Amino acid sequence: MADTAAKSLGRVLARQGILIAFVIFMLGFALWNPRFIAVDNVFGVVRSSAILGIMALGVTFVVIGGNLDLSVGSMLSFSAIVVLDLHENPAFGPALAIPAMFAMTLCLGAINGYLIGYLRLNSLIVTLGMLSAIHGLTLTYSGGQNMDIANQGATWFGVFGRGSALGIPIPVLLFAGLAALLGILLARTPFGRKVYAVGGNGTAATFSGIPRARVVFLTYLISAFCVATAGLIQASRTMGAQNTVGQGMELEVLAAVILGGASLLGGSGTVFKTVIGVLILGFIQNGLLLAGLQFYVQFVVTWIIIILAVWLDIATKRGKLWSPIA
Amino acid sequence: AQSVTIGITQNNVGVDSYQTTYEQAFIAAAEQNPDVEVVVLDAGGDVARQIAQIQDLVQQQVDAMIIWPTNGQAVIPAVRQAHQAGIPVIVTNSNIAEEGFDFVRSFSGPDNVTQGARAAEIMCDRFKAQGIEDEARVVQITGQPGYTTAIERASGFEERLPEVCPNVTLVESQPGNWNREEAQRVMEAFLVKYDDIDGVYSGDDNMGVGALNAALAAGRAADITFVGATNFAVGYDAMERGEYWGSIYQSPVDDAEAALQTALDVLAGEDVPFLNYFDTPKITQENMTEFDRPVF
Amino acid sequence: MTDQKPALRLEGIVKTFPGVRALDGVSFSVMPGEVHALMGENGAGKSTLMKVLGGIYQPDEGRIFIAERETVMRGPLEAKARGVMFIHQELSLAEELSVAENIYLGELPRKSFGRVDWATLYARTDAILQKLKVGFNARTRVGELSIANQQMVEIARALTVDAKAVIFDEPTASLTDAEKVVLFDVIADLKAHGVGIIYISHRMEEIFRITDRISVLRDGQYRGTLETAATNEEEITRMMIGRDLDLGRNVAPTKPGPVALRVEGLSCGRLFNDVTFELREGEVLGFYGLVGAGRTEIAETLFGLRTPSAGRIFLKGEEVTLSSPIEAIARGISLVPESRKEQGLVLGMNCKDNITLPQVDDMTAGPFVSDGAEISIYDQYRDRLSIKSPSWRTQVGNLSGGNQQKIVIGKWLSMRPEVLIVDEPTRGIDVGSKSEIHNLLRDLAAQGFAVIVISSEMPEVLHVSDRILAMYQGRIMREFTAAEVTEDSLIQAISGLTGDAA
Amino acid sequence: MNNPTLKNLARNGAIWGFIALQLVFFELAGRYWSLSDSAFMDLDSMLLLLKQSAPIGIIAIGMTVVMINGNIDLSVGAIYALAGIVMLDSLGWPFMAAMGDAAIPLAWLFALLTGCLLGLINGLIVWKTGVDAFIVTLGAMLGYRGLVFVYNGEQPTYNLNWAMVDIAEADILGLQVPALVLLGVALIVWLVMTRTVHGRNAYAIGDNREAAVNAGIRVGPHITINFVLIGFLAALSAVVFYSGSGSVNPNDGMLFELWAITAVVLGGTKLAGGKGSIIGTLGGVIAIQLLRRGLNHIGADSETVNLVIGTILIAVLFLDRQLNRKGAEELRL
Ligand SMILES: Nc1ncnc2c1ncn2[C@@H]1O[C@H](COP(=O)(O)OP(=O)(O)OP(=O)(O)O)[C@@H](O)[C@H]1O
Ligand SMILES: Nc1ncnc2c1ncn2[C@@H]1O[C@H](COP(=O)(O)OP(=O)(O)OP(=O)(O)O)[C@@H](O)[C@H]1O
Ligand SMILES: [Mg+2]
Ligand SMILES: [Mg+2]
Repeated sequence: MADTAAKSLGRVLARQGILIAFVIFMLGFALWNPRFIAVDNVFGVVRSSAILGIMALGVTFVVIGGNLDLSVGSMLSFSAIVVLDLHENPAFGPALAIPAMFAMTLCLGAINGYLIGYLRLNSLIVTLGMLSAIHGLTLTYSGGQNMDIANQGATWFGVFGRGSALGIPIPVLLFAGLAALLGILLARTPFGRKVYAVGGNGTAATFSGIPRARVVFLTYLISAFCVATAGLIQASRTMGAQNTVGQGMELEVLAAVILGGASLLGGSGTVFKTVIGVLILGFIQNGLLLAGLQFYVQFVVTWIIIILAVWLDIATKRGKLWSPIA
Repeated sequence: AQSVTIGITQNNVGVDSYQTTYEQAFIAAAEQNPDVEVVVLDAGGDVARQIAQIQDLVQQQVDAMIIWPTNGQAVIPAVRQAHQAGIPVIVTNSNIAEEGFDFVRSFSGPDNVTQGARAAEIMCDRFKAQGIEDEARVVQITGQPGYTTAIERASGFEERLPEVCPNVTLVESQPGNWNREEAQRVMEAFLVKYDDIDGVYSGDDNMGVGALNAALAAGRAADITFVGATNFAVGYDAMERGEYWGSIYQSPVDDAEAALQTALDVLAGEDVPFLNYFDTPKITQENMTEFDRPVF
Repeated sequence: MTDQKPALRLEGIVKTFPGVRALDGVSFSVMPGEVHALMGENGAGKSTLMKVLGGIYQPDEGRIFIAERETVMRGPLEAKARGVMFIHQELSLAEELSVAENIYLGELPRKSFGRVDWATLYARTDAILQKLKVGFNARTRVGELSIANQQMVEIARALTVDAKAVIFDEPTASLTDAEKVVLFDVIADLKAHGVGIIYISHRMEEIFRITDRISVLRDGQYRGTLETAATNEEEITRMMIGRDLDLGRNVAPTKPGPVALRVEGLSCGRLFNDVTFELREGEVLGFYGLVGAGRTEIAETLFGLRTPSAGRIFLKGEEVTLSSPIEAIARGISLVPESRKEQGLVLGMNCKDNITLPQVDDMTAGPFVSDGAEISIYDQYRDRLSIKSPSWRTQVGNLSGGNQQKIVIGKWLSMRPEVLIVDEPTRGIDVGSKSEIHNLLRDLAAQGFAVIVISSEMPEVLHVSDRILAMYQGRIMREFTAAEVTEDSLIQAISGLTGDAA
Repeated sequence: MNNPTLKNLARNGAIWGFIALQLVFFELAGRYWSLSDSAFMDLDSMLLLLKQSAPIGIIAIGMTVVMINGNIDLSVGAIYALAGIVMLDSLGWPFMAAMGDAAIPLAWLFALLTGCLLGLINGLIVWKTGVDAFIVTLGAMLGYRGLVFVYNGEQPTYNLNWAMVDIAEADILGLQVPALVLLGVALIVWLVMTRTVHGRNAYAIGDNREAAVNAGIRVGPHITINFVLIGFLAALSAVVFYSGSGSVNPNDGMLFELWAITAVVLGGTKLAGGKGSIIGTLGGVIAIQLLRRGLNHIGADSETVNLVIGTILIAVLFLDRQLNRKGAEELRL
């Protein structure tokens, strides 16, 4: 009896390997520097992870649906620049700038979704192309200039990035809220089930009467929506943006999603695990910074952690540490 | 005069407003002069692409070439090729390494080492005014690792600070990659880590404002002296609000016009000084009214 | 024969996978010049045993002897070097490479600097292909071949080395009769040269036609060996599934109701042409033909997966256009597809989620999926189809083939379709499960479903159908009723030999 | 019968058709819009183009092999930078400095060994742990880049050796050394992929890994060798480039992986593996370089360049898909 209980505990632990790694990691850093788990710092990390995290939520849908989205970084730059520009435009102002920016970003997501979902083009290449094209679009839009809010005192726009409610920073609330919402969408609704089915076996999904193209299309819209939200926070937090704010984030986002245990082949992963993946990356960055290590040590550590985490994950699944490839 | 063609290969247009404004100013200045045609290229921050562009310009046999190096050393052999092809080369904004000086007619741009030094002086003067010059603790947020401008500004600052304020400690440096968001994140960590920060030096105002934002959010901005470089409009505005202390005034328009003029002077056979710095004065809350708000 | 040394002998082989003891102390041997059948239910461990023999898996315990010399085979290449050739159950080919490269995969003849010796390669390959009397040559790209011809390429591998033993794991699953004859000739030839042959198949008529002895596995355990000549289907079946099987002939014909589906002059490019038929409620309509006759394509067209180039479809008298499975499903059509792994199942999802996939939109309480509703559907079809699965949580990929197939069938039955199309419903399925599925199809018709059964196995079509349509090269050659059909006339019809079809 | 052959030709020739189209377009457009009056298509500028294609081109050839294998390598940019650093830094080691110019080949060797070693690490991880190559090399992209910085902080690594520069700038029949290396590598790898057992096995593994395992091909070592190969080629690319430039910035080579992959895909290699050609990749590399150059030639600004390159990438993919369609009879999935 005790034996089976221990076994099933073991199985649960094995499945939550990433969570355990996270806890151990936090404990280690906390022992090293108690400031690490000070409430301020934890909030600080979660807040600064919020942008990456919200993007990762959207990309989780895309990846579970069996595709990639490398365009989120340039899309973030785009949405931040656009919302700031419209904010400064007297015809818009903050109240109109935000919905207009969301609409424009969703259009970009729709292009991704159309090309990949309906035309069935390869997602890696399409989103790579979009990465470049959206960057060009952003530069054209901004004329290469930074966008800044001139009169920061006179706008309520800062609330998304700087405000807080009940003592919790708004970006953290948005991250948590979106994570909960999207988590439920993915885990509990028919749409979520369809995303798993399409990513797990697109052909079988089609044979089961699931509108594969539409599902893929929607995952890209969700991704774009998340990017727009992240862009809003980004713009609001810094009250200004460069054309390159999001550059390189696509791979960080992907790393977080993978670290959370989503398979690049599609069909597996959860929102909760992605959140853990995001937090691990955020706390590594913060912990190493607090430890006074150079930023590049963080690169090396991230490398090792990603590979170990994914390795352990698949090793528990196949029941063997070493791969059976001859 | 006979019409001349001048080629320029820039570092990375669009990465920030400075470089974009530079490009616009350069093209505008060239259009003013009916005898000048320009070929404007952008290396996108990639050395390999810049070297290719230099080679292309050599092949097109432009009359003179202006280079904004992505890497002050790697372009030297390509510059030599231009030199050997008889094309005068002018380096702009950030200089190439000394080995290349033989192949270059002139450098036109700001003196980044001096800028770093001046920033140290601004900071020190402020501490003295506050009477904390013997205990102040400073953190530094540097530009993109590996870029000449970032390196020179940091070294200028780090060398000059102990000379003027020997008892001020520079506790830590981290790069902010010319990126406001990253600078903000770095500053947040600094604020958690150090209870006592009296000054922040940032490699440019863009990052400086990121650091300021972090301090404002933590409610500690009033205790900190923020000094930056390359006064951006955001920095200027923050100074006006009294949140940001000082910076170095550097105009991309001056930068671009100086480069073009230097090239024209060289082509006209004039005697041009090798180091052709344009002035980049200190700007602080105290003297800011003497300067126009930057356009970028 | 008994005084000879066995070509191959296995002793006490044990192999476990996480949670499964796939082989539990299996011992068995094959004599030179013997065709030895290996039989057992789906998941009994046949393929696993053969993979151990072929060096693909390492046994946890047990010993392997080749010509009575103990051998350890660390990899497939080593097995090949010791004279054990393995023809796999699943097609195992690289489509972009040529036939020759595929046949000699892993041991391309070399010249200096690791260069491929093309001349030798093509010469050897052509020699083998000649023996197999196939219509393609060594340089053909494998991707261009039909499934049956690809299977022949797989079989050609058996002839590349001087084998002591050759393993055929369900080689006939997608062969036409003509190719089967060639295969059996090849086997006879190998046998004459003293090669020991292990032959795995679920098809009794083949077993009785070519094998000398039969060994049976059940739940990973060795159950014994029978002389083919001295046994019968019942005995083998009893050994395999541990009980008697009721293999009764077609249940009494049901009373057909009104026309559920009518197809008029349906064509789709070169795939099929001018197909016209009627399907009534309470009727099972069989489609019989050779592989490539176009039956699957008709089913796919009726399911909205292909655009017909001509023709009309009527459901309950109303003309419909079906441009996607969504529409087909909405109109009460269900398709149990040909390939359960590719088309039928999301292997990484659990049993319950797979079964309810087409109707997940209806499985809701408020906006959320209701586990309760789903589990009750799962439970219902688990009982009805006697699906053997530890729980609804089990990933479908971990079930045995037969149970996977039942999940697919359950998935479409739970849609309560008006027209149910099943394509090769029992491919690779053991006798026990097969008869369960046949009974089920008959039951469905009795309940008033209209059922189309597509199959390449004659006994199956004969067993379940009320009427049979014989297809040849995309055309319906002839229609038979259950009463009039004979094996001979059916074979003639699907071979295009019917003088009286027109 | 005629139709498929024609399509096949169109498919394999697509990239070259695209190149021809670009040449004509830029030549004509250049006449009317360009400020420079130099021709776009003359021999010298084409030779230069080949030289300029070398850094990405050499890497893309390695990437083709890895992608035919069904893998991918995202760490090539970092390997490139690290190999460059080792090469330049080693020239300054006391015993090397003492050797004078004789140290140059040794420095090259060190760089190439570095590339092989880093490739080997990737390969062994992929082989032994079974983690997907995309993830392994995504991690390595970060990790190796970290090592680049560890080596010399944020400073560029610098060693301008004029003898080395002269070798890099030497030319034979107008072809400069980088171009020769690119062509040589392309030729050798092409021969390997089409003529040797290793090459044919590479296709088999990418096409159907399980079949390859079952046929007794030692897939793990094979994959590892190809990772070593791409590591070697990334380092070779660094040797060629940094010999002629003498300074490595720690950010160098970023995004190289994406450009290399782009070139490979443009050249017709399937992302899923099993299909692809070295010649096609060479075409892809040239097409991209030509596009950049052409856009500069007609005076397009940097925003347009980004926009156009992105759009063209998607357009080529779309075209390729149209050409590969099976027609109306296809199953709608
Ligand atoms: N790689 C594997 N991992 C886990 N379990 C496996 C694996 N391969 C086989 N099994 C399990 O081992 C058992 C034996 O499978 P095997 O494939 O040998 O059956 P089989 O007799 O060949 O069946 P079939 O008639 O369907 O081909 C099954 O329960 C199967 O689920
Ligand atoms: N002439 C042909 N050339 C190449 N491939 C073919 C040809 N005819 C059929 N095939 C392939 O053979 C396979 C089986 O063919 P198809 O599905 O048309 O036959 P079917 O009548 O449904 O028989 P089954 O259900 O037994 O497969 C398909 O994958 C099809 O693409
Ligand atoms: Mg089997
Ligand atoms: Mg079929």
